[in-house]
Amino acid sequence: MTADLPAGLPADPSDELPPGVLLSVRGLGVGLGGRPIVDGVDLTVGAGETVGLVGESGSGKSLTARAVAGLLPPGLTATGSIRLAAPAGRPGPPVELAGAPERVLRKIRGRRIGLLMQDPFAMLNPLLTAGAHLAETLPRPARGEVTQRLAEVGITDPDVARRYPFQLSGGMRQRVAIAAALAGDPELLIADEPTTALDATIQHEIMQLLARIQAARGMAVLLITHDLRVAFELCDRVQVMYAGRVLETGSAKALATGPSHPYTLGLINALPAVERTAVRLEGIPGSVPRAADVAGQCAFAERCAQRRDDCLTARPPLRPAGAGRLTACLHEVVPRPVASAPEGPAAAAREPSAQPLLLVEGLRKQYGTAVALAGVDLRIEPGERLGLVGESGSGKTTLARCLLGLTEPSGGRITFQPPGTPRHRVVQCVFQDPSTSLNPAMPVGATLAEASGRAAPGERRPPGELLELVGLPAAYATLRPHRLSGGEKQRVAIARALAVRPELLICDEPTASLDVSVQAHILELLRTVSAELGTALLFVTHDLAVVRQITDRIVVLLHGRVVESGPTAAVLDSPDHDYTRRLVASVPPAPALTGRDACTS
Amino acid sequence: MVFARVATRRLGAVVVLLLVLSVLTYGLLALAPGGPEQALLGERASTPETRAAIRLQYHLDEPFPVRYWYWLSGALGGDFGNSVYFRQPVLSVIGERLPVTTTLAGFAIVLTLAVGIPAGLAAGLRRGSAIDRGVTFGTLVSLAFPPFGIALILLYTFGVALRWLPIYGSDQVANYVLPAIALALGQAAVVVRQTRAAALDVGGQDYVTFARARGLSRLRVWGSYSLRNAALPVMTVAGLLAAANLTGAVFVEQAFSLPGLGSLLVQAVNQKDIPLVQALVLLGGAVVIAVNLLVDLLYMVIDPRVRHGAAA
Amino acid sequence: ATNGGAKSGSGGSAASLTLVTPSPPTVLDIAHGFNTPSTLVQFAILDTPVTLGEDGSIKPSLAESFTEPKPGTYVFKLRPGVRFSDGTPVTAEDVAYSLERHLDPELASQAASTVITVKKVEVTAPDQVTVELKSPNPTFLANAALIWQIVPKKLAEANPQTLGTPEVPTLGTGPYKVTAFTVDGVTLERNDQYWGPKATLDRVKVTAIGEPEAMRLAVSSGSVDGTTLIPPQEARKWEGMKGVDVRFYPGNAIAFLSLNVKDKYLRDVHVRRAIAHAVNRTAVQQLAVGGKAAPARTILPQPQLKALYGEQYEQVVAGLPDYPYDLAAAKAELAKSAYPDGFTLTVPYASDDKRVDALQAVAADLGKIGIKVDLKPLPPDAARAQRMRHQDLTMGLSELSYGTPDPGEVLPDLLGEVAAQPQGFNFAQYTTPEMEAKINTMLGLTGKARQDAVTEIITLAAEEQPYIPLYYAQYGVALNEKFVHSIGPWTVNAIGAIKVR
Amino acid sequence: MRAVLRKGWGPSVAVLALLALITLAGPWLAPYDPGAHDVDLGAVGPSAQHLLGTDNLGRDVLSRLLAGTRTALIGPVLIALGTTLLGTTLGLLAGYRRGWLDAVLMRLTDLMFALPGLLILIVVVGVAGGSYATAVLALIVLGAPADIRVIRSLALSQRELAYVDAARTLGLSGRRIMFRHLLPNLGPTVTANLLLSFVFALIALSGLSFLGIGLPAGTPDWGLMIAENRTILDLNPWAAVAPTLLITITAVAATILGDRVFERLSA
Ligand SMILES: Nc1ncnc2c1ncn2[C@@H]1O[C@H](COP(=O)(O)OP(=O)(O)OP(=O)(O)O)[C@@H](O)[C@H]1O
Ligand SMILES: Nc1ncnc2c1ncn2[C@@H]1O[C@H](COP(=O)(O)OP(=O)(O)OP(=O)(O)O)[C@@H](O)[C@H]1O
Ligand SMILES: [Mg+2]
Ligand SMILES: [Mg+2]
Repeated sequence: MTADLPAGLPADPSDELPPGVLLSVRGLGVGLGGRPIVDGVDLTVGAGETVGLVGESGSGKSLTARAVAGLLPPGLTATGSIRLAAPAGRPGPPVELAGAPERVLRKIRGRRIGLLMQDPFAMLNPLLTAGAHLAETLPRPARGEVTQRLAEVGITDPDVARRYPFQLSGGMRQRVAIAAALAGDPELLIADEPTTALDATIQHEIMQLLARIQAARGMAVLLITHDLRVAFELCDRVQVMYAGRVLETGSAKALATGPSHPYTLGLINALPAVERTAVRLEGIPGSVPRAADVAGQCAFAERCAQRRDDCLTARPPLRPAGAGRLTACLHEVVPRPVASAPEGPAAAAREPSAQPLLLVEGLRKQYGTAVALAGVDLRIEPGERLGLVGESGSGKTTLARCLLGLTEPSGGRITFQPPGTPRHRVVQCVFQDPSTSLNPAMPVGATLAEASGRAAPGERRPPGELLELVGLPAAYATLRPHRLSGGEKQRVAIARALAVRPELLICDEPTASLDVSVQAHILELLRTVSAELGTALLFVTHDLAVVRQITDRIVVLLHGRVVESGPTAAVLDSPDHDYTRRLVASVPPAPALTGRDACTS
Repeated sequence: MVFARVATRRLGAVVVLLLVLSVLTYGLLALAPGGPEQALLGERASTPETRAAIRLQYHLDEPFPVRYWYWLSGALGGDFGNSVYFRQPVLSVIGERLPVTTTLAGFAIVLTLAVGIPAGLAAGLRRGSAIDRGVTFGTLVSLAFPPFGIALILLYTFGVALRWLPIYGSDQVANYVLPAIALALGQAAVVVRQTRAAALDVGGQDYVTFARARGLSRLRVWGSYSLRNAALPVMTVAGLLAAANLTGAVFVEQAFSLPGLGSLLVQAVNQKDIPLVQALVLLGGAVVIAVNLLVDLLYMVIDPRVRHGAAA
Repeated sequence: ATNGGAKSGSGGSAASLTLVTPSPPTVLDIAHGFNTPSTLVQFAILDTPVTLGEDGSIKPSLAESFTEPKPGTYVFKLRPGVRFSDGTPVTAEDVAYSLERHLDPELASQAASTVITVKKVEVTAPDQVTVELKSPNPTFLANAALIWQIVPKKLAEANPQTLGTPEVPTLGTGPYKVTAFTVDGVTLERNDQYWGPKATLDRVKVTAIGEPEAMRLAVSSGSVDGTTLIPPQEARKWEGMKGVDVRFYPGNAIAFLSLNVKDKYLRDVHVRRAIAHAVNRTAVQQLAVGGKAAPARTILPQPQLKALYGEQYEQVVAGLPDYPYDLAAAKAELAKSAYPDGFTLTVPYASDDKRVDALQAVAADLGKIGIKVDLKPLPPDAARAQRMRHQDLTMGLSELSYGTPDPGEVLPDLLGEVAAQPQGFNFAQYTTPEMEAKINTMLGLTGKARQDAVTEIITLAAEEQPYIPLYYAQYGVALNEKFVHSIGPWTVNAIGAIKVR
Repeated sequence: MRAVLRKGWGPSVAVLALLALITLAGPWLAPYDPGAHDVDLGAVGPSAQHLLGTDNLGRDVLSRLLAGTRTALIGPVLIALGTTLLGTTLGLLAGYRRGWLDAVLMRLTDLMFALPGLLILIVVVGVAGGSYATAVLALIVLGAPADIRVIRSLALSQRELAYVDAARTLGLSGRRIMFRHLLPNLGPTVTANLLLSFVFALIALSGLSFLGIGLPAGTPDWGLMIAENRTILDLNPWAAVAPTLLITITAVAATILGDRVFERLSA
């Protein structure tokens, strides 16, 4: 809609902002004691426009957003220019926010620029009711409007205003936070990953809510996300950040179909799609460098398949690449459309055999009066890859922990084949959070050696071999976990689980907190090792796109009960149960690259 | 009524605790060498008849459980016995000295909080600044300085050299200024450390950033966000300190010759004045419990999570 | 006086005095408050039938006169018209009961042992009380001057254990009466009912400051008017204070080292003599009482020596065997003993004993001649109880003070057979039939015969050295120059001896 | 001051190392026999012979300080070690194993927390013979509950982390998980506790000496020196001031070191 804005042009020396522009950031730098973290970011947001800011973890999205709101964490300093147009109806010169005194900023915050943060669990004051959060933010004359404001974010129960944050679900909290952020009727709402901590279906609802409010109020939104699919679905324009700088910007549609920077292309290629199963999931090799380390070159050069010599000699400027588009790549991008695997017999479900590897009958688990598992039946054949999906709290983790022997079930039966083998040689697990799944006090090698010591005597493998199995150099054995990236930690966790050569590997959302490109690597790794070693997989996730890539069969869990199960493709393409249908509908479509012609030269 | 329920639920535990405490103290005192005989006889020669009469009167020859039972049945009826040394009902001996201790404790805790909380907040909110470093160093030293040393220094400086304040007595407000300062100095350091940590913790919380992002006034962000949330851990510490003061600030009372419960205890222990020590220890236990209960109730007032957790 | 307000001086009326004591008065009845701060107050409010004159002689007081019709029987004629401070008249029953009560074991009077020889106390006429002793006792009258405090019979009978506490205020016939008794101290006011010359001070307050230094500062800054109980160890610091008159007078006391003659090592007289040679008395008295003392060579207090021998007492003392500080002589003595190479001695002491510095000096000197002394701290009550039970007695530093000028108390106390039993003061456990006989004979003698008997006893004691005499302590009084006093060794009522200048 | 706080590390380690050295070598460093007295000399201020003067008995203050380092530090070190050992072991067991042991320990610490600590200390040590060993034992018992609580709550939260689940999934024994997996991760807290207990004990013991409870008279010990020598502040203030300063400096150094170790290890 607003793609004709002069987005991202070199800094405008005049005081006036072009008409229609609400926020203009030029050459924004954020540094920590002289070391740049964000380096020369330009950003323009038009009135009523939705701009997406995407990029891998650590690329500087949040710091950019907080610099705009004047809320950088202590110790960090911002340079450059951040200008906000004069309030509508009162023409005048724009307000410079960079370096503005707290007094000025406080007037702007809430009333002209709202900020919504990632974690709804931490964003609200635990000691204040939902209503109090709203009331204290509402301008004086509107103090009584709490009920209306809550209704605007879809909370119709007036009782919610009297509840405390700990009495609300994550989705409710985020709604209250949105209402509070909007209480001052800001012209620009900065939403920093507002749904990352929420369930898939809730994520979808909140995003839809934001889109609705944005449309209704004609408010501008700066949406920060690492989920490209969300950005492409909801935003007018998308800006890709990497190592503290902007690599590409353009309309959402154009970027989705024809990226003009290899990094964007890489991200798109790494995205799993719920509609199809990729033959190979391709992540970008390597990891995001620190802004300071790549100051005089293309920040992406190290990881770029199309790198040429000139990429390393100077920092490529943002150059126009078609209508309203800019790219920081000196070269033309060669897209490689992703091949879809044929829905062939390879992925077809195995026939139920007489000797399943795992048989679960009527498994129940109660915590006090709360029922986590209400009688679950499950079977896994040797070498089978089973997906377990369901919303948060549906009992997925509880089931996994019962299988692992970490939780004592309240009832039901779990049988492994062959009987008599110690449980730890049959089943192992990769846990969700890579940051805690390795003992921080132990070198990686020691962790692996300890695990390998638990294998059957003939099958013990040295740490170096295990590391190579998961694609890490053997030299990593001497490192402590804090030196590894999230993806690397998760690889070590996989190596640890495989060290005892289990028959069944349980993966409890192993990629939920990883970037797409890292996720692609891990999923690919799991696919290969399970195929090579013949290990069965129980893959727990709430991400249907992921489950499509890696499993043969899925089981849908709701409130501790299996509500649907069947071959993955069949269930996802034509879900039976109402809940499964809602789940499928909440996944944004993956972008479909249109091929070479999408790339303008 | 949530409060009432919590309070009554505690009562049972309190009774058990005090009973255990009384058995332990009584046993310790009864089994230890020495005894009240010497205190009763003074440091003088005595006749065997007198000693026999005393042993009979104080049941000194009866087995420990019997003696304890005499004490307990008296105590349950509100009679904690007579102080051996003072020849008065224990309760009136304590009652006379209680105002001294409560005045000192009240004074000290007010000073402690009035100095400790602002200093801790100032340090915590400006981490690494000159103020922070100064305050942190100050707390280190005052924590490390032996408490009786502080008392003597204050006594010399303000009582003798400058003559600003009286150096003995217990019946004027001015008598409590120096002791309260001596007591508060070390305690304020504890509060500062706790407040600083709480302020650091709270300052980094998303909800404070979110509050600022909504353009809330500085006062509101400070008051209802930083201060209120930081208050919770600080309250616990303040409660512990208040309890310690109320059970007798031994060193300060000794140094300033204040006739409070702390110096009374030291004296009673030295005289092996069993009924008095017993009552003082139980009073101490009761005070600690009461203060803890008060802190918990305050927690419930301030923190809805605790309030509703308790109601569930 | 103000109670230590920042303003100095006792302000307002000059006829008001604030005295400070190192510990607070506890019970204003000698039966249960036989300790210095309490007796300080008791003597100001409670009268005795007889009292001590300035030279230590017995003088009538509440009794108009007294006679000793036969040895061991005393008849006291009471002064007519004496009233308690509440106006009730004093009866002979009150007077008799006031002595008799100390004989009752139920009362567990701390003064009981001083009246152990009393057989019966009778009212023999409306104004006459007769006391009959089991046997003649030259110290009876002097003790009566201290402990026979007249209290109302009815009150004392009803409250045997609590008389004189803040709960049950006592009533007396003395020059002052109590108007307040709280944790802050005792407040006295002039008793207008007093039969004798009216007290010159309107009000006296007695309050306690536990820290010796704080006590000194309070006196020197004028927050209080003075003390009659200068802590001996701090004596040095009290002199030279501006506006404060500090004086020391010889106490009727003796400090000594007791050596338990039943002890494995100390039973050897050469060991005891060696120790006597190794003790540096100057150092000990310096450390124990800040040098405010005279060196002692015998176990009798100086005022008693003076009372007994008159001015020639110094010659008597000079004639006693002496053990000057001389480590070589000490070593030589030890060489004669069964333990020429020395031994180890464990010496218990009360952890609050202020004389521990002196003990340390003794220990260090003994170390030099090969006697290793292990000082073992005990909780104060345990230490005292243990010592009175004569348990684990080895070597100990004691200071005994007496109220009477007659040696008839000290000698049986230290060398008598009865006192060698538990609860007696014979910490050396030194008792022989010979000594016992000498003491008993001496008690019945008078005049020159008595002098000679005493000389014999103290000579024997000096040869045997069960006790190593150390020093005669002097007691210090500090008073603001607004006041004058005449406190001396025989002063019973110290408060009464203080007047406005 | 700035340097002490920012770095803190260097000076603190230096101070403590020096003290440790003196503890070991004190008797050889002392210019005089710490017990040798000279009453005729008495208490005099600093001079060339006696750098910190002498006390009432004419003993050399410097020598007594040096010799006293051992007494002054060994008690607190023992208490710190004892408290930390007891607190860490029980805290780990309670936090990891839960169950009845946890329940019993928690009730017990509840009880201990409801005790007026200083009061109990005075009663126990004052009554039970007043020996130094009693004081050390009493302080260990009184100090342990706080450590138990801290370690238990940390163990509880560590126990929820995936690496512990992974270890359990590997079928490792509880003991191995507690001591090889949990304990190293509690390192910063355990070290900080150790130093904190040391400071607490240092000050508590000197307080007891001040009240005349604990060591026999004449033992060279900092706390006792303060108590004994406060009567000669007018003659030789250093006799009391120097040990006070030493206690303060030691406590400050240990506190700073504790803070720094915690920061560094937990970073
Ligand atoms: N307070 C801070 N002090 C120092 N460095 C910081 C601070 N906050 C963030 N950083 C660093 O700045 C870089 C960018 O952080 P930022 O939070 O902006 O990334 P992001 O793009 O929002 O990532 P994510 O998707 O993980 O939220 C990261 O490398 C981070 O380590
Ligand atoms: N230790 C526990 N104590 C009490 N309730 C628990 C416990 N663990 C899980 N529950 C409850 O059991 C239910 C199932 O939880 P579970 O963790 O298995 O869900 P999940 O499907 O893994 O959810 P998520 O997607 O959020 O990980 C939830 O309602 C949860 O609150
Ligand atoms: Mg972020
Ligand atoms: Mg889960």
